Amino acid sequence: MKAVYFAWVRERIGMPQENLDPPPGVVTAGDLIAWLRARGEGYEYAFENSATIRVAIDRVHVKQDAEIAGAREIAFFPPMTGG
Amino acid sequence: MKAVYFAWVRERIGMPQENLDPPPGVVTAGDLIAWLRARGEGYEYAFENSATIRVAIDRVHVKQDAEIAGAREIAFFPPMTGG
Amino acid sequence: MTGPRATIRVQAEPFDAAAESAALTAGRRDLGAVVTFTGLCRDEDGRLAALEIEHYPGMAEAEIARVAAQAEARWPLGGLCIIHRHGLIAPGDPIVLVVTASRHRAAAFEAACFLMDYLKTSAPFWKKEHFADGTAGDWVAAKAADEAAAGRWDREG
Amino acid sequence: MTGPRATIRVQAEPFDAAAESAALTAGRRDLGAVVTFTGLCRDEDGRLAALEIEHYPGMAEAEIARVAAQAEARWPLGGLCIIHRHGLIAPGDPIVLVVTASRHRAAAFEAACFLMDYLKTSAPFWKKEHFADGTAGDWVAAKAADEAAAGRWDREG
Repeated sequence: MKAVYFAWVRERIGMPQENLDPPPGVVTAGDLIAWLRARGEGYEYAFENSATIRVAIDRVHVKQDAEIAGAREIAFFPPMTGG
Repeated sequence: MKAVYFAWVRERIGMPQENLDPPPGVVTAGDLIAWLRARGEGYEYAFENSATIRVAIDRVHVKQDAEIAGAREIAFFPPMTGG
Repeated sequence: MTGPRATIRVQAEPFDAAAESAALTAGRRDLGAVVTFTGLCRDEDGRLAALEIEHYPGMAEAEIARVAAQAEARWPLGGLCIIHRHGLIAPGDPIVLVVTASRHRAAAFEAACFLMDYLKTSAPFWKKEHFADGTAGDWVAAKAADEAAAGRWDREG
Repeated sequence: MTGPRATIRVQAEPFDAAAESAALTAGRRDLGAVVTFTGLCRDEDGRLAALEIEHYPGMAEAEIARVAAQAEARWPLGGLCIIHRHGLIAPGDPIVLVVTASRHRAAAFEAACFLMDYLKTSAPFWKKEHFADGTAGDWVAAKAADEAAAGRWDREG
Protein backbone atom coordinates (compact mmCIF):
# COMPACT_ATOMS: atom_id res chain seq x y z
CA MET A 1 0.00 0.00 0.00
CA LYS A 2 1.27 3.43 -0.94
CA ALA A 3 1.07 6.15 1.72
CA VAL A 4 1.19 9.81 0.70
CA TYR A 5 1.64 12.78 3.03
CA PHE A 6 0.85 16.44 2.50
CA ALA A 7 1.61 19.84 4.07
CA TRP A 8 2.93 19.67 7.63
CA VAL A 9 2.28 15.93 7.85
CA ARG A 10 4.72 15.53 4.94
CA GLU A 11 7.22 17.96 6.49
CA ARG A 12 7.15 16.29 9.91
CA ILE A 13 7.50 12.77 8.53
CA GLY A 14 10.20 14.03 6.21
CA MET A 15 9.08 12.44 2.95
CA PRO A 16 6.16 12.82 0.52
CA GLN A 17 5.36 9.12 0.15
CA GLU A 18 6.43 5.59 0.98
CA ASN A 19 5.24 2.01 0.65
CA LEU A 20 3.74 0.51 3.80
CA ASP A 21 3.23 -3.11 4.73
CA PRO A 22 1.28 -3.01 7.99
CA PRO A 23 0.72 -6.17 10.03
CA PRO A 24 -2.69 -7.94 9.98
CA GLY A 25 -3.91 -6.26 13.19
CA VAL A 26 -3.98 -2.88 11.41
CA VAL A 27 -7.55 -2.81 10.10
CA THR A 28 -8.68 0.83 9.96
CA ALA A 29 -7.07 4.11 8.92
CA GLY A 30 -6.94 4.97 12.62
CA ASP A 31 -5.08 1.73 13.33
CA LEU A 32 -2.60 2.68 10.61
CA ILE A 33 -2.03 6.08 12.21
CA ALA A 34 -1.35 4.43 15.59
CA TRP A 35 1.03 1.96 13.92
CA LEU A 36 2.86 4.76 12.06
CA ARG A 37 3.24 6.85 15.25
CA ALA A 38 5.38 4.11 16.74
CA ARG A 39 7.80 4.20 13.80
CA GLY A 40 9.83 7.22 14.93
CA GLU A 41 10.01 10.79 16.09
CA GLY A 42 8.84 12.37 12.82
CA TYR A 43 5.76 10.16 12.68
CA GLU A 44 5.05 10.80 16.37
CA TYR A 45 5.21 14.58 15.71
CA ALA A 46 3.07 14.35 12.56
CA PHE A 47 0.33 12.37 14.32
CA GLU A 48 0.56 13.90 17.83
CA ASN A 49 -2.97 15.29 17.51
CA SER A 50 -4.21 12.35 15.54
CA ALA A 51 -7.88 13.38 15.68
CA THR A 52 -7.09 16.40 13.48
CA ILE A 53 -5.53 14.29 10.74
CA ARG A 54 -7.60 13.82 7.59
CA VAL A 55 -7.46 10.59 5.62
CA ALA A 56 -8.24 9.75 2.01
CA ILE A 57 -8.31 6.24 0.56
CA ASP A 58 -7.78 6.08 -3.17
CA ARG A 59 -8.38 9.83 -3.34
CA VAL A 60 -11.73 9.84 -1.54
CA HIS A 61 -12.18 11.37 1.94
CA VAL A 62 -12.83 8.75 4.65
CA LYS A 63 -13.19 8.78 8.41
CA GLN A 64 -10.48 7.20 10.53
CA ASP A 65 -12.68 4.18 11.23
CA ALA A 66 -12.69 3.27 7.51
CA GLU A 67 -11.11 -0.09 6.77
CA ILE A 68 -7.97 -0.01 4.69
CA ALA A 69 -8.21 -3.49 3.16
CA GLY A 70 -7.82 -3.24 -0.61
CA ALA A 71 -6.58 0.36 -0.57
CA ARG A 72 -3.97 1.15 -3.19
CA GLU A 73 -3.21 4.66 -1.93
CA ILE A 74 -3.85 6.10 1.51
CA ALA A 75 -3.24 9.81 2.15
CA PHE A 76 -2.73 11.68 5.42
CA PHE A 77 -2.95 15.44 5.65
CA PRO A 78 -4.04 18.37 7.84
CA PRO A 79 -7.46 20.03 7.48
CA MET A 80 -7.57 21.71 4.08
CA THR A 81 -7.04 25.43 3.60
CA GLY A 82 -7.62 25.97 -0.11
CA GLY A 83 -10.06 28.30 -1.82
CA MET B 1 -45.05 71.44 -9.30
CA LYS B 2 -43.67 69.24 -12.02
CA ALA B 3 -45.16 65.75 -12.35
CA VAL B 4 -43.23 63.02 -14.16
CA TYR B 5 -44.58 59.64 -15.25
CA PHE B 6 -42.76 56.42 -16.14
CA ALA B 7 -43.42 53.08 -17.84
CA TRP B 8 -47.11 52.17 -18.16
CA VAL B 9 -48.18 55.14 -16.03
CA ARG B 10 -46.56 57.37 -18.68
CA GLU B 11 -48.12 55.38 -21.53
CA ARG B 12 -51.60 55.43 -20.04
CA ILE B 13 -51.54 59.15 -19.24
CA GLY B 14 -50.04 59.77 -22.65
CA MET B 15 -47.24 62.13 -21.70
CA PRO B 16 -43.95 61.94 -19.82
CA GLN B 17 -44.42 65.05 -17.70
CA GLU B 18 -46.55 68.09 -17.05
CA ASN B 19 -46.92 70.95 -14.63
CA LEU B 20 -49.61 70.58 -11.99
CA ASP B 21 -51.33 73.20 -9.86
CA PRO B 22 -53.50 71.21 -7.45
CA PRO B 23 -56.06 72.97 -5.23
CA PRO B 24 -55.35 73.52 -1.50
CA GLY B 25 -57.23 70.38 -0.38
CA VAL B 26 -54.64 68.17 -2.08
CA VAL B 27 -52.17 67.59 0.77
CA THR B 28 -50.60 64.15 0.26
CA ALA B 29 -49.27 62.20 -2.72
CA GLY B 30 -52.37 59.99 -2.37
CA ASP B 31 -54.61 63.06 -2.56
CA LEU B 32 -52.80 64.08 -5.73
CA ILE B 33 -53.42 60.65 -7.27
CA ALA B 34 -57.13 60.91 -6.46
CA TRP B 35 -57.23 64.41 -7.95
CA LEU B 36 -55.41 63.28 -11.11
CA ARG B 37 -57.75 60.30 -11.59
CA ALA B 38 -60.64 62.68 -12.06
CA ARG B 39 -58.89 64.53 -14.89
CA GLY B 40 -59.69 62.04 -17.64
CA GLU B 41 -59.72 58.54 -19.01
CA GLY B 42 -55.93 58.13 -19.33
CA TYR B 43 -55.39 59.20 -15.71
CA GLU B 44 -58.22 56.94 -14.55
CA TYR B 45 -56.59 54.00 -16.36
CA ALA B 46 -53.09 54.84 -15.04
CA PHE B 47 -54.27 55.03 -11.45
CA GLU B 48 -57.02 52.39 -11.50
CA ASN B 49 -55.11 50.27 -8.97
CA SER B 50 -53.77 53.26 -7.13
CA ALA B 51 -52.27 51.23 -4.26
CA THR B 52 -49.71 49.72 -6.65
CA ILE B 53 -48.47 53.13 -7.81
CA ARG B 54 -45.07 54.20 -6.45
CA VAL B 55 -44.31 57.83 -5.71
CA ALA B 56 -41.07 59.77 -5.48
CA ILE B 57 -40.82 63.36 -4.31
CA ASP B 58 -37.74 65.18 -5.55
CA ARG B 59 -36.27 61.82 -6.57
CA VAL B 60 -36.69 60.10 -3.20
CA HIS B 61 -39.17 57.26 -2.65
CA VAL B 62 -42.10 58.23 -0.42
CA LYS B 63 -45.30 56.58 0.71
CA GLN B 64 -48.61 57.88 -0.59
CA ASP B 65 -49.34 59.57 2.72
CA ALA B 66 -46.30 61.84 2.29
CA GLU B 67 -47.16 65.53 2.11
CA ILE B 68 -46.42 67.22 -1.18
CA ALA B 69 -45.98 70.78 0.10
CA GLY B 70 -42.70 72.20 -1.18
CA ALA B 71 -42.12 69.44 -3.72
CA ARG B 72 -40.51 70.58 -6.95
CA GLU B 73 -40.88 67.26 -8.77
CA ILE B 74 -43.27 64.43 -8.02
CA ALA B 75 -42.96 61.15 -9.90
CA PHE B 76 -45.50 58.35 -10.40
CA PHE B 77 -44.50 54.92 -11.66
CA PRO B 78 -45.22 51.17 -11.40
CA PRO B 79 -43.22 48.87 -9.11
CA MET B 80 -39.67 48.76 -10.42
CA THR B 81 -38.33 45.89 -12.51
CA GLY B 82 -34.67 46.75 -13.00
CA GLY B 83 -31.62 44.72 -12.17
CA MET C 1 -8.79 48.39 4.49
CA THR C 2 -9.03 51.87 3.08
CA GLY C 3 -12.33 53.36 2.01
CA PRO C 4 -13.94 51.72 -0.96
CA ARG C 5 -13.43 52.76 -4.52
CA ALA C 6 -16.98 53.18 -5.74
CA THR C 7 -18.08 53.41 -9.35
CA ILE C 8 -21.75 54.03 -10.14
CA ARG C 9 -22.98 54.54 -13.67
CA VAL C 10 -26.24 54.47 -15.59
CA GLN C 11 -25.63 54.23 -19.31
CA ALA C 12 -26.97 52.99 -22.63
CA GLU C 13 -23.59 51.59 -23.71
CA PRO C 14 -22.40 48.05 -22.91
CA PHE C 15 -19.89 47.70 -20.07
CA ASP C 16 -16.68 45.73 -19.71
CA ALA C 17 -17.07 43.67 -16.53
CA ALA C 18 -13.44 42.53 -16.59
CA ALA C 19 -12.10 46.07 -16.92
CA GLU C 20 -14.29 47.31 -14.04
CA SER C 21 -13.18 44.43 -11.84
CA ALA C 22 -9.53 45.01 -12.75
CA ALA C 23 -9.86 48.71 -11.93
CA LEU C 24 -11.18 47.87 -8.45
CA THR C 25 -8.31 45.53 -7.61
CA ALA C 26 -5.39 47.19 -9.43
CA GLY C 27 -2.45 47.68 -7.09
CA ARG C 28 -4.34 46.25 -4.12
CA ARG C 29 -2.80 43.62 -1.86
CA ASP C 30 -5.45 43.76 0.87
CA LEU C 31 -8.35 42.21 -1.03
CA GLY C 32 -9.07 38.50 -0.70
CA ALA C 33 -12.35 38.25 -2.56
CA VAL C 34 -13.98 39.80 -5.61
CA VAL C 35 -17.54 38.92 -6.57
CA THR C 36 -18.91 39.96 -9.95
CA PHE C 37 -22.57 39.67 -10.83
CA THR C 38 -23.66 40.20 -14.42
CA GLY C 39 -27.34 40.26 -15.27
CA LEU C 40 -28.08 39.27 -18.86
CA CYS C 41 -31.08 39.65 -21.14
CA ARG C 42 -32.76 36.25 -21.68
CA ASP C 43 -34.77 35.49 -24.80
CA GLU C 44 -37.32 33.53 -22.71
CA ASP C 45 -37.13 30.43 -24.88
CA GLY C 46 -37.14 32.45 -28.08
CA ARG C 47 -40.17 34.55 -27.15
CA LEU C 48 -38.26 37.85 -26.84
CA ALA C 49 -36.53 39.93 -29.49
CA ALA C 50 -35.28 42.49 -26.94
CA LEU C 51 -35.87 44.18 -23.62
CA GLU C 52 -36.35 47.92 -23.48
CA ILE C 53 -35.26 49.46 -20.22
CA GLU C 54 -36.73 52.79 -19.16
CA HIS C 55 -35.24 54.68 -16.24
CA TYR C 56 -35.74 57.85 -14.23
CA PRO C 57 -32.64 59.92 -15.02
CA GLY C 58 -31.13 61.48 -11.93
CA MET C 59 -33.13 59.39 -9.48
CA ALA C 60 -31.68 56.13 -10.88
CA GLU C 61 -28.11 57.20 -10.07
CA ALA C 62 -29.16 58.66 -6.71
CA GLU C 63 -31.02 55.52 -5.67
CA ILE C 64 -28.13 53.25 -6.67
CA ALA C 65 -25.76 55.49 -4.68
CA ARG C 66 -28.08 55.29 -1.66
CA VAL C 67 -28.16 51.48 -1.82
CA ALA C 68 -24.37 51.39 -2.33
CA ALA C 69 -23.87 53.52 0.78
CA GLN C 70 -26.03 51.06 2.76
CA ALA C 71 -23.85 48.18 1.56
CA GLU C 72 -20.68 50.06 2.49
CA ALA C 73 -22.04 50.73 5.96
CA ARG C 74 -23.00 47.11 6.45
CA TRP C 75 -19.96 45.24 5.08
CA PRO C 76 -16.24 46.09 5.08
CA LEU C 77 -15.86 46.63 1.36
CA GLY C 78 -12.62 47.56 -0.34
CA GLY C 79 -14.26 48.39 -3.63
CA LEU C 80 -17.64 48.55 -5.30
CA CYS C 81 -18.92 49.00 -8.85
CA ILE C 82 -22.51 49.19 -10.05
CA ILE C 83 -23.46 49.81 -13.66
CA HIS C 84 -27.03 49.64 -14.96
CA ARG C 85 -27.88 50.00 -18.62
CA HIS C 86 -31.00 51.51 -20.18
CA GLY C 87 -32.42 51.44 -23.69
CA LEU C 88 -32.82 48.46 -25.99
CA ILE C 89 -30.98 45.30 -24.91
CA ALA C 90 -30.70 42.20 -27.12
CA PRO C 91 -30.89 38.65 -25.70
CA GLY C 92 -27.50 37.54 -24.42
CA ASP C 93 -26.37 41.10 -23.77
CA PRO C 94 -25.59 42.40 -20.28
CA ILE C 95 -28.02 44.65 -18.40
CA VAL C 96 -26.47 45.18 -14.99
CA LEU C 97 -23.08 44.74 -13.34
CA VAL C 98 -22.30 44.60 -9.63
CA VAL C 99 -18.73 44.09 -8.43
CA THR C 100 -17.83 43.91 -4.75
CA ALA C 101 -14.36 43.46 -3.30
CA SER C 102 -13.50 42.69 0.30
CA ARG C 103 -10.94 41.08 2.53
CA HIS C 104 -13.10 37.96 2.99
CA ARG C 105 -15.53 36.18 0.72
CA ALA C 106 -18.61 36.33 2.95
CA ALA C 107 -18.72 40.15 2.84
CA ALA C 108 -18.19 40.27 -0.92
CA PHE C 109 -20.89 37.65 -1.59
CA GLU C 110 -23.43 39.11 0.82
CA ALA C 111 -22.92 42.69 -0.36
CA ALA C 112 -23.34 41.66 -4.01
CA CYS C 113 -26.56 39.74 -3.19
CA PHE C 114 -27.87 42.66 -1.15
CA LEU C 115 -27.11 45.17 -3.90
CA MET C 116 -28.88 43.08 -6.54
CA ASP C 117 -31.92 42.51 -4.31
CA TYR C 118 -32.20 46.23 -3.62
CA LEU C 119 -31.52 47.34 -7.17
CA LYS C 120 -34.35 45.05 -8.30
CA THR C 121 -36.90 46.57 -5.98
CA SER C 122 -35.85 50.17 -5.43
CA ALA C 123 -33.84 51.50 -8.37
CA PRO C 124 -36.20 53.26 -10.82
CA PHE C 125 -35.87 51.07 -13.91
CA TRP C 126 -38.67 49.35 -15.81
CA LYS C 127 -38.41 46.56 -18.38
CA LYS C 128 -40.65 46.29 -21.42
CA GLU C 129 -40.61 43.14 -23.51
CA HIS C 130 -40.38 43.26 -27.29
CA PHE C 131 -41.70 40.01 -28.73
CA ALA C 132 -39.90 38.03 -31.42
CA ASP C 133 -43.15 37.45 -33.38
CA GLY C 134 -43.56 41.17 -33.95
CA THR C 135 -46.59 41.62 -31.69
CA ALA C 136 -46.48 44.48 -29.23
CA GLY C 137 -44.71 43.67 -26.00
CA ASP C 138 -45.76 44.53 -22.50
CA TRP C 139 -44.19 45.78 -19.30
CA VAL C 140 -42.61 43.17 -17.06
CA ALA C 141 -44.55 42.78 -13.80
CA ALA C 142 -42.70 43.13 -10.53
CA LYS C 143 -42.24 39.80 -8.76
CA ALA C 144 -43.27 39.10 -5.20
CA ALA C 145 -40.13 36.94 -4.98
CA ASP C 146 -37.96 40.01 -5.56
CA GLU C 147 -39.74 41.93 -2.80
CA ALA C 148 -39.24 38.97 -0.49
CA ALA C 149 -35.55 38.74 -1.40
CA ALA C 150 -35.01 42.40 -0.54
CA GLY C 151 -37.09 42.08 2.63
CA ARG C 152 -34.89 39.34 4.09
CA TRP C 153 -32.04 41.86 4.54
CA ASP C 154 -34.30 43.87 6.87
CA ARG C 155 -35.03 40.84 8.99
CA GLU C 156 -31.40 39.76 9.11
CA GLY C 157 -30.22 43.30 9.82
CA MET D 1 -31.81 25.08 -19.87
CA THR D 2 -29.46 22.54 -21.42
CA GLY D 3 -26.87 20.70 -19.34
CA PRO D 4 -24.18 22.87 -17.90
CA ARG D 5 -20.88 23.53 -19.56
CA ALA D 6 -18.41 22.62 -16.83
CA THR D 7 -14.75 23.55 -16.74
CA ILE D 8 -12.59 22.25 -13.90
CA ARG D 9 -8.86 22.86 -13.79
CA VAL D 10 -6.02 22.75 -11.26
CA GLN D 11 -3.01 24.62 -12.55
CA ALA D 12 0.06 26.64 -11.60
CA GLU D 13 -0.57 29.28 -14.26
CA PRO D 14 -2.73 32.37 -13.73
CA PHE D 15 -6.24 32.29 -15.19
CA ASP D 16 -8.28 34.77 -17.18
CA ALA D 17 -11.57 35.17 -15.32
CA ALA D 18 -13.12 37.25 -18.10
CA ALA D 19 -12.25 34.69 -20.78
CA GLU D 20 -13.69 31.84 -18.70
CA SER D 21 -16.87 33.77 -18.04
CA ALA D 22 -17.16 34.70 -21.73
CA ALA D 23 -16.70 31.05 -22.74
CA LEU D 24 -19.58 30.02 -20.46
CA THR D 25 -22.01 32.55 -21.88
CA ALA D 26 -20.94 32.69 -25.55
CA GLY D 27 -23.90 32.19 -27.86
CA ARG D 28 -26.31 31.68 -24.95
CA ARG D 29 -29.63 33.51 -24.78
CA ASP D 30 -31.08 31.52 -21.89
CA LEU D 31 -28.83 32.79 -19.09
CA GLY D 32 -29.97 35.65 -16.89
CA ALA D 33 -27.22 35.68 -14.27
CA VAL D 34 -23.49 35.07 -14.12
CA VAL D 35 -21.65 35.18 -10.80
CA THR D 36 -17.86 35.24 -10.74
CA PHE D 37 -15.87 34.75 -7.55
CA THR D 38 -12.14 35.42 -7.58
CA GLY D 39 -10.07 34.62 -4.52
CA LEU D 40 -6.92 36.73 -4.26
CA CYS D 41 -3.72 36.41 -2.24
CA ARG D 42 -3.66 39.08 0.51
CA ASP D 43 -0.40 40.40 1.92
CA GLU D 44 -1.94 40.49 5.44
CA ASP D 45 -1.01 44.14 6.03
CA GLY D 46 2.46 43.68 4.52
CA ARG D 47 3.32 40.60 6.58
CA LEU D 48 3.32 38.18 3.64
CA ALA D 49 5.69 37.92 0.67
CA ALA D 50 3.75 35.05 -0.90
CA LEU D 51 1.47 32.08 -0.34
CA GLU D 52 2.63 28.65 -1.39
CA ILE D 53 -0.20 26.32 -2.26
CA GLU D 54 0.35 22.57 -2.06
CA HIS D 55 -2.22 20.20 -3.50
CA TYR D 56 -2.92 16.50 -3.88
CA PRO D 57 -2.69 15.92 -7.65
CA GLY D 58 -5.53 13.78 -8.94
CA MET D 59 -7.59 14.02 -5.80
CA ALA D 60 -7.82 17.83 -6.07
CA GLU D 61 -9.48 17.61 -9.50
CA ALA D 62 -11.68 14.69 -8.41
CA GLU D 63 -12.86 16.45 -5.27
CA ILE D 64 -13.66 19.67 -7.14
CA ALA D 65 -15.61 17.62 -9.71
CA ARG D 66 -17.54 15.92 -6.91
CA VAL D 67 -18.48 19.26 -5.35
CA ALA D 68 -19.38 20.65 -8.80
CA ALA D 69 -21.71 17.71 -9.40
CA GLN D 70 -23.41 18.42 -6.07
CA ALA D 71 -23.96 22.04 -7.11
CA GLU D 72 -25.35 20.96 -10.48
CA ALA D 73 -27.75 18.58 -8.78
CA ARG D 74 -28.90 21.27 -6.37
CA TRP D 75 -29.31 24.31 -8.62
CA PRO D 76 -30.39 24.67 -12.28
CA LEU D 77 -27.03 25.79 -13.65
CA GLY D 78 -26.42 26.62 -17.28
CA GLY D 79 -22.65 26.73 -16.87
CA LEU D 80 -19.93 26.28 -14.30
CA CYS D 81 -16.20 26.92 -14.11
CA ILE D 82 -13.81 26.20 -11.25
CA ILE D 83 -10.08 26.81 -11.46
CA HIS D 84 -7.72 26.45 -8.49
CA ARG D 85 -4.06 27.36 -8.70
CA HIS D 86 -1.13 25.77 -6.87
CA GLY D 87 2.47 26.82 -6.35
CA LEU D 88 3.77 30.22 -5.28
CA ILE D 89 1.25 33.06 -5.42
CA ALA D 90 2.20 36.72 -4.92
CA PRO D 91 -0.02 39.16 -3.00
CA GLY D 92 -2.66 40.62 -5.29
CA ASP D 93 -2.61 37.60 -7.58
CA PRO D 94 -5.60 35.29 -8.06
CA ILE D 95 -5.77 31.86 -6.38
CA VAL D 96 -9.20 30.51 -7.21
CA LEU D 97 -11.98 31.21 -9.69
CA VAL D 98 -15.60 30.09 -9.51
CA VAL D 99 -18.07 31.08 -12.22
CA THR D 100 -21.71 30.04 -12.13
CA ALA D 101 -24.34 30.85 -14.74
CA SER D 102 -28.06 30.32 -14.41
CA ARG D 103 -31.42 31.57 -15.56
CA HIS D 104 -32.00 33.46 -12.30
CA ARG D 105 -29.65 35.22 -9.91
CA ALA D 106 -30.50 33.29 -6.73
CA ALA D 107 -29.25 29.99 -8.19
CA ALA D 108 -26.05 31.56 -9.53
CA PHE D 109 -25.28 33.31 -6.22
CA GLU D 110 -26.11 30.32 -4.02
CA ALA D 111 -24.19 27.84 -6.17
CA ALA D 112 -21.09 30.08 -6.17
CA CYS D 113 -21.24 30.48 -2.36
CA PHE D 114 -21.74 26.73 -1.91
CA LEU D 115 -18.84 25.88 -4.21
CA MET D 116 -16.48 28.23 -2.36
CA ASP D 117 -17.57 26.94 1.05
CA TYR D 118 -17.00 23.36 -0.04
CA LEU D 119 -13.74 24.02 -1.86
CA LYS D 120 -12.42 25.63 1.32
CA THR D 121 -13.14 22.63 3.50
CA SER D 122 -12.96 19.60 1.22
CA ALA D 123 -10.64 20.21 -1.75
CA PRO D 124 -7.12 18.97 -0.89
CA PHE D 125 -5.13 22.22 -0.97
CA TRP D 126 -2.95 23.65 1.79
CA LYS D 127 -1.60 27.18 2.11
CA LYS D 128 1.82 27.97 3.56
CA GLU D 129 2.74 31.56 4.32
CA HIS D 130 6.06 33.04 3.23
CA PHE D 131 6.85 36.05 5.40
CA ALA D 132 8.03 39.36 4.01
CA ASP D 133 10.74 39.70 6.70
CA GLY D 134 12.49 36.57 5.44
CA THR D 135 11.68 34.41 8.45
CA ALA D 136 10.30 30.98 7.73
CA GLY D 137 6.55 30.92 7.22
CA ASP D 138 4.06 28.44 8.55
CA TRP D 139 1.03 26.53 7.36
CA VAL D 140 -2.28 28.37 7.50
CA ALA D 141 -4.58 26.82 10.11
CA ALA D 142 -8.06 25.76 9.03
CA LYS D 143 -10.77 28.06 10.35
CA ALA D 144 -13.79 26.95 12.32
CA ALA D 145 -15.73 29.65 10.44
CA ASP D 146 -15.07 27.86 7.16
CA GLU D 147 -16.35 24.56 8.57
CA ALA D 148 -19.44 26.36 9.82
CA ALA D 149 -19.99 28.00 6.42
CA ALA D 150 -19.87 24.63 4.67
CA GLY D 151 -22.08 23.05 7.35
CA ARG D 152 -24.93 25.49 6.80
CA TRP D 153 -25.60 23.94 3.37
CA ASP D 154 -26.28 20.60 5.08
CA ARG D 155 -28.82 22.18 7.41
CA GLU D 156 -30.48 24.16 4.64
CA GLY D 157 -30.50 21.21 2.25
